[in-house]
Amino acid sequence: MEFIKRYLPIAGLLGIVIGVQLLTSATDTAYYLTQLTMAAYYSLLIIGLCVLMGYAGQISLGHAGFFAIGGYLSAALTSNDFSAYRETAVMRFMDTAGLLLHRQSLYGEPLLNIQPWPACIIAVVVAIIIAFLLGIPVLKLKGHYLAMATLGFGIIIFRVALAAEFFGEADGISEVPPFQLFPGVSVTGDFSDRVQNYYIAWGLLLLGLVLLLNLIHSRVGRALRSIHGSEEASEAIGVNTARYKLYTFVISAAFAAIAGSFLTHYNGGIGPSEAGVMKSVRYVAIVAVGGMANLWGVLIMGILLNFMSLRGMFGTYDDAVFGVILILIMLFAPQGILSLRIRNIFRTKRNDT
Amino acid sequence: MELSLFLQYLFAGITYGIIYAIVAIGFNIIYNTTGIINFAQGEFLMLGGMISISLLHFMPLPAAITVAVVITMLVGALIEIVFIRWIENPSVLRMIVITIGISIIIREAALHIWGESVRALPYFIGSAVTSVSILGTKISPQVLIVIGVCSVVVVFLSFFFKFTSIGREMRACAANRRAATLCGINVKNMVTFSFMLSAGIGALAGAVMSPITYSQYDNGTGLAIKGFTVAIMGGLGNSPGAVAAGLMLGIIEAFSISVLPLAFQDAVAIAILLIILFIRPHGLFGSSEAARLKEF
Amino acid sequence: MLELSAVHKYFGGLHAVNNVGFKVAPGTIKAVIGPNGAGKTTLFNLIAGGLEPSSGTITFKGRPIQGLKPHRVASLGMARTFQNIKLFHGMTALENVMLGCHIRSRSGFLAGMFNLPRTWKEEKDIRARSMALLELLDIAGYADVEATSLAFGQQRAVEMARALAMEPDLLLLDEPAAGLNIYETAEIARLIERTREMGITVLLVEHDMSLVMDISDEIVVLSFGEKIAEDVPDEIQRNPDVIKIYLGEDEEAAV
Amino acid sequence: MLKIRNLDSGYGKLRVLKNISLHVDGGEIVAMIGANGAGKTTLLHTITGLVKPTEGQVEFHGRDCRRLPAQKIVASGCSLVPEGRQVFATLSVEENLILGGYVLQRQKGKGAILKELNHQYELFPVLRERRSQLAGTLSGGEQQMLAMGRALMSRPRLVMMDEPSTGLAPLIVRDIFRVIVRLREEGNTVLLVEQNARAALAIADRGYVLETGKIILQGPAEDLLANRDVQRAYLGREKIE
Amino acid sequence: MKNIVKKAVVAIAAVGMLALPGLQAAMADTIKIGAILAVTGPSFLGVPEANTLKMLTDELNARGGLNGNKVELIIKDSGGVPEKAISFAKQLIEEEKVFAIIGPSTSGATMKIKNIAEQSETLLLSCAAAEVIVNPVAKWVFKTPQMDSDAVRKIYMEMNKMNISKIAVVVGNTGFGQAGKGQLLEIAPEYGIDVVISEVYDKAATDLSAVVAKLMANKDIQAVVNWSIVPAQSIIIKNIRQAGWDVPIFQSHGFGNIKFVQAAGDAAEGVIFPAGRLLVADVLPEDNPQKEVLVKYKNDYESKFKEDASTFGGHAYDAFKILCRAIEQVGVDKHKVREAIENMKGFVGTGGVFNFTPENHNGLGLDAFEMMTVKDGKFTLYQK
Repeated sequence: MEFIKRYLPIAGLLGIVIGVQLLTSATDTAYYLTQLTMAAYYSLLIIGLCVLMGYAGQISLGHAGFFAIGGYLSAALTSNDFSAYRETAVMRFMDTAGLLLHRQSLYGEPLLNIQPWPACIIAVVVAIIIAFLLGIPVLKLKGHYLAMATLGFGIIIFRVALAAEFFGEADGISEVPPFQLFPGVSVTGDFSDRVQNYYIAWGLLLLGLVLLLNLIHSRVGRALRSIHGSEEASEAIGVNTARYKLYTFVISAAFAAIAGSFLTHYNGGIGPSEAGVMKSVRYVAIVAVGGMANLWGVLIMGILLNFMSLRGMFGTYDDAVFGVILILIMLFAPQGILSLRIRNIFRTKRNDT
Repeated sequence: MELSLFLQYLFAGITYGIIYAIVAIGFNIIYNTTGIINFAQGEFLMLGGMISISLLHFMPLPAAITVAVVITMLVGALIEIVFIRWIENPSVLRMIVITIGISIIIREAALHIWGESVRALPYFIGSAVTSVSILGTKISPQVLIVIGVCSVVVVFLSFFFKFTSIGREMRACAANRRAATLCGINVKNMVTFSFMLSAGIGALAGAVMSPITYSQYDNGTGLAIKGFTVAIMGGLGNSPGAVAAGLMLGIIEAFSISVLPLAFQDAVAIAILLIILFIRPHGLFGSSEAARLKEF
Repeated sequence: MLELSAVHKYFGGLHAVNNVGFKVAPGTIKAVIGPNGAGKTTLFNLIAGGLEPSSGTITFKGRPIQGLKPHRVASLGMARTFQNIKLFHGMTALENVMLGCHIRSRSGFLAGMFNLPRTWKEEKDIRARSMALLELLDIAGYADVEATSLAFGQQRAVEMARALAMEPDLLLLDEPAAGLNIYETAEIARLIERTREMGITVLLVEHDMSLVMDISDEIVVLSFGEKIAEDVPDEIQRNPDVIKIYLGEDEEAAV
Repeated sequence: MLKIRNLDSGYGKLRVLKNISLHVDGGEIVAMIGANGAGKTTLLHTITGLVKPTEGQVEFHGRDCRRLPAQKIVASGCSLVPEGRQVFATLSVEENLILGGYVLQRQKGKGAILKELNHQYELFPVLRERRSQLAGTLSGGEQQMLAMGRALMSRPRLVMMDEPSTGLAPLIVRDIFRVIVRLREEGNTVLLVEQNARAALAIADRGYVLETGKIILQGPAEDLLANRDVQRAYLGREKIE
Repeated sequence: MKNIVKKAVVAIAAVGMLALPGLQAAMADTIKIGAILAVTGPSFLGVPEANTLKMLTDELNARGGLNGNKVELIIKDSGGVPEKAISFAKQLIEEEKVFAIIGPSTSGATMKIKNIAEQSETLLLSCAAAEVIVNPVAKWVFKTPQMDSDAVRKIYMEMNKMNISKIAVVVGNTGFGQAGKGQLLEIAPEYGIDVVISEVYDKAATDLSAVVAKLMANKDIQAVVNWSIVPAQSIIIKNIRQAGWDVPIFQSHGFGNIKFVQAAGDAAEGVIFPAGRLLVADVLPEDNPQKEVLVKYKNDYESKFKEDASTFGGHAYDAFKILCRAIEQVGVDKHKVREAIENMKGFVGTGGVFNFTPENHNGLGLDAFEMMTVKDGKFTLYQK
C-alpha cells in the first residue's frame, strides 16, 4: 500500500514524459523537447535543494556554485587541451587506463582531453569534497549567517570561474564534446539526438526523484524533518543533527554537480553566469514557490518556470518575474503555490458536505 | 613603500571603507528594530543616486539630493508598510527571501525607468580631474566630501540614538520589542521609521558618492554584499563595530591590490567574511553574549 | 547509573550551578526540586548534553559524559522529555514515536535512498514497535493525528512514548506534570512508576509537590544553584532548610 | 476596573485559555495562582493585547479593549511587569525608567516624567544609586525592581505583575512583596500572577486559581489559603506539615 | 496524490497549447531574421543593437521588403547568459525556422552557439568582437565588429610614433576585456612594446584609485591601455587624473560611447583610442566612402531614439545590411546567401569597408579604425 502510494505518481509522471515525447514527435513540435531537457537538468538541482531547504531546513544561496563546479570541471577536463602534459606520469597512467580522449577540433587540430566519464566523476567527487569541507563549518551557522556564508561561497566560485584562464574567464568554455554514456547513447545537443537526450535527462530526473522520495520517507528523512522542527529535541532523541545536515548538504551538492555536468555536455558549453548569484536566488525562488517541503510541488514548478524562462516567455522581465514570484509567494503562500489551490479545493469540498 | 603611495592606498581604502560602513549601518538600523537583514539595502543607495541625477534637471544640486533622500525614505516606508508590517512572526528564511525579492524588483524597476546607462552627479567641487594634495598624495575633493559626509552621518546617528527621545525609543525596540510595546511604544511605527532612516542614509550616501562611483540600476547589489560583510564583521547590529570593520575591510582591500591581482579583490573580502563566520560568527567586534541573546 | 560530582556552571558572572553532586541508583526514581531559577533546568541540560559544565564530572553507566553532544548522550541510553513539550510539528503521533526508535535503528542515507530490503524491514519493525508503545499509553487511536494538534495531556503521552521508544536506561523528565490537571497528573505518576517497573531509572524535575512526594525514592533540593538537601521524601518534608527556602517565610511576607 | 467575560485565547490552533471570567476592582490586590503551563502568562498577554483573544470580552474601565493594539491598552492605563523582567538590557537604568514614562510624556509632557522619576527612586532607592548603569548589569532583584518601576512610570490605573518572585532570594522576594503592598496603600490596583501561591495569597485581597486554562477556584485570599485542594496542589502543605 | 497527477496533466496541457502559435508561425510566408541580444543583464550592449534592427526592419518593410518578401524580426533577450542563448538559438532555428541569426552581443554567447549554427547550417552574423569567433573560420559564422587585433595594432603603431615602449594594461573582467588583454599581450612583442603590468578589474568596480596607485608606483610605465566596455573604464581614467598622473591613456574601441566620455568628464580629455568612424561621422571629410552611410544611420537613429548612436548599434546595422544585400543579390537561399557574403567585396558599412573572403569572415582590416581622441567632451579625429 505504502509502496503503491509512493511509486504510483512516479509511474504517472513517467507516462506523461513518454506521452509528451510521442505527442510532440507526432505533431512535429519535437523542438519543445530541447527546453524540457534543459529544464529537467535544472530541476534535478532544484529537487536536491528542496530536500536541503524544505526537509533539513537549511538555506543555501550558493547552489549555483555546485552546479558550476560540476559543469565547469566537466567542461574544462573534456575540452581543454592537455597535450602539453602528455608526457607527465599522471597523463600516461590515465592514457593506459583508457581515460584519455584523442580527438580533433572542428578545425582539424589534435586535442588531448580526458574522457567525459572520468571527467564527470571527477567533477562530482570534487563537488562532494568541497560540499563536505564547506559544510562542516557553514552548517553550524543559522539564519542570516548561513545565508550569507553560502552566498559568499557562491560568489567565490563565480569569481574563480570569471578570473581563471583554465575556466575560460568571462567567455566560459565552448565546444564541449558529447558525453557518451554507453555506446550509441550520448549526452549532446545535436539536433538528431534530441529525443534520446530528452529521455536521458528525464530518466536522470526521475531516478533522482525516486531516490529523494525514498530518502524522505525513510528513517533518515524522518530525522531530517525532526531537525527542521526542533534541533534541540532532535538531538535529544539521538539524531546527530550536524552529520545529517552535512550529508544532506553533500547530497544536494552532488545532485547539483551531476545536473551541471550533464547540462554542460548537453549545451556544449558553460559560462560564468551559471555560477552567478541570480541563479542561486532563482533556485531558491523555485523551491519556495513549489512549497519548500514538497518535492512534487517543487518539481512541477521547477520544470514549468525553467521551461518558460528558457523559452524566453518572460522577455526582458526574466529576473523581474522571479523577483515578483518570490515576493508574492512568500507574502501570500509561504507553503508554496500549490498549497493555495489544494487548501481552497478542500475548503469548497468541506463546505459542500 | 613610499609615503605618498601608502597614503594613496590608505585614502582609497578609507573611501571604500566608509561607503561599506554606511551600507552596513543601514543594515544595522533595520536589523536592530526587526531582526531582519534587509537585502534590498543596496538599492537605497542606487535610488539615492539615480533620483538625484534625474532631479538635477529641475533644481539645484542640494535641493535635488534633499528631495531624492526624502523620496527614498518614502520608498523605504512603503516597502515596510506593504511587505513587512503585517507579517506575523515571519521565519528568518521567509524574510531573507522576501527582501531579496524586493531588491530584485527595485533593481528591475530602475532598469525599466532609467535604462541601463550609467549616470553620475557632477562633482560637487571642481571637476573630474580636480584634486587636492595631501602630504604629496593627490586625491579628489569628492573623496573628502564622501568621507566627511559619511563621518557626519555616523556622528549624527550616534547622537540621535543617544540623546533624542525617538532614538532612545528605537534603541528600546532593539533591546526588547515586547517590553517596548509594554511601555506603550508603537513598535510597528518604529520599524517603519527605521526603514525610512536607513533608506534616507543610504540615499544620501548614494548621492554623495555618485560622482565617484557612478550610479547605475544594478550598482546596489555589489555594495549590499560588501555592506553585509562589514555588518557581520562588525557584529550584526553594532554600528561602531560596522565603522571599524568597514574601514578595516576597505583598507585591507586597497592594500591587497598591491600584492594580489585586482581580480581577487572581491574574493579576498568574501574569504575574510567566511573565515570570520567560521571562527567568530558574532563578528569581530560583537560580543558572543549579545549574539546568543539574538538567536534566531 | 548516573553520578554527578562537584559540577559547576557559570554563565558570564552568574553561578548557575554550584558544586552539585549526587548519584542516581539503577532502578530508582529520583526527583530534583527547588524554587524557580534554582538551576534545575540548567542541571538537566548539563546532564543531557545541551550544556558543558564549567568544571566537575558527570558519569553515566560508568563513563564520563560531560561535554558530549546531546545525540551522543542519547545514544548511550539516556532519554529526556521537555518542560514545554517538543513534539515535531507536521508529523503524526506515530511518526513522532517512530523518531524515538532512531537510535535503535541503523539505515543510513544510501540505504534510505535506495530503499534496500533491509531498510524496508527495519521500517516495518519500527512501525510495529511504535504502535505497541502508543497502545501501552492508551493513545493508539491518535496514531495518525498530527501530534501538535492533540490535547496537552495526550501530547505529554506522545512525548513519553517517544522517549520510551529509545529504550533508555535512564529517563530524564523535565516537569512532566506542568500544565496537567490533577487527573492527568495522577495518570503521569502511574506512568512513571510503570516505567520504573520496566527497569528504567528515572530522574525528574518537578514543581508539583504531591507528585514528587508520591513517587520519588529520593529527592535532591536545589536553591540558587546549590544542593541543600538530599534524602528520602519523608525526611525532606521535615528538613527545616528545605521548608524555609522552598516555601518562603510566608509569615513575614504577610506583614 | 477590569472585567473579563468568557475569554478564550491561545496561540494559533492551540487553545490555552478556556472560558475565563474574572474581574479586578479598584484598589485591591488580586492574586492569580496556578502551576507552570496553566495559562497565567497567556492571560496577562491577552489582557495587554499581546495575544488576541478568540472569544469573549476584555473590558478595561468600561472600554472594550479586545481590538486595541497592545500599546494603546498600555496607554489607557494598564501596565504589565513581564515575566523574566525584560528590562532594556543595553540601556541605562534611567533610560529604562524614562521609556516606561513614554505614555505619560505623550499625555502630560516632560515635567511629569521628572516628577514620576523621583517618585520611583523613592520607592526603589537602589535604582537611584544605579541610575546610569546599564540595566543588563543589574542583579536579578534590582532588575525586578527596575521592571516594576518602569511599569509604574506611566502612572497606570492597573499594574499586572507576572511572577515577580521568579529566581529571587527569599529576602528580596519579601522586599518586592512589601512594595506591592505599599502600592495598594497608595491607591493602586494590582493583578498579581504567582507560582509562589502562599506568598501571593498572603498579601492579596482576592484570588483565582487557574488550572489547565480554566479558573477552578476563586474567592477571598484567606479562604483560598485555607482550601484543602489548594493546599494540596500548590502549597504542598498536606504532606509537609 | 491524485491531485499531483491532475496538476501534471494540466501543466502538460498548458505546454501543448503553447505549441500552437509555433505551428502557425512556421506557415507564414516571410523572411524571418532572428536576433539574440543581451538587452538586459550585466552586458547590455543589446539595447542599441535591438533598436537599430527594429528601425532597419521597419524601414525595409515600409519600402516593400526584401525582393518583395516581408521581413520579420524576432528579437530574443539573452540577458548575456549563454544557456539562454543556446536555448534561443535552437528555438529560432527549429521553430521559427529563421533564415539567419544576428548576434549574440557577447563573445561568450556567440561561441556557445557557433556549433549550433554550423550543424544546422544557419547563418550567424555575430555582433561580438572576439577574434575566436571567426578565427579559425567556421563556415556559417561571420562577425561585423572590427578585429581586436587590429585595434591593438593601431594603438601600438601610435605608441611607436610616440616612442612609448613600456606600458600598463588594465581590462574589465568581461569577454571583451579578456579578449583584448590576450591580444595586447600577444601582439606587444611585434611592436617592441613591453607590458609591465596587467590588471583585471571587476565590471562593477566603483573606485579604482588603489589600482591606479599600484600602477603609479611603477615609474617605468609610459602609457596606460585600458580595454573595457563597462563604466569602470571611465572610473579608471578619472582616478588616474585625480591622482595627478599625467600619463598618456589609450582606450579600446569599447570607449566609443559618448556616455563613457560624459561619465569621465574632464578626465576623458586627451584619451586616445581606435574606433570606427561612426563617432566622428560629422567631421569626416566628404570624400570618405563611409561618410554618407554613417551620417544617415546616425541621424536616423538619433532622431528616432533620442539618444546618441553607438558603434554597437552600428555592428547590428552592418550585419543586417550585409545580410540584406546578399539576399538581394542571390535570393532567399541560405547556401547561396552564405556564398554571396563570403565573396562580398567593398561593402560600405558603419564599421568600415567590408571585404569578405572564405578565409576572412570579418572582412575588415586595419583601415576600419581611426585613431580618435576626446576634445571638449566630444570625439574628434586624433591628429598628432
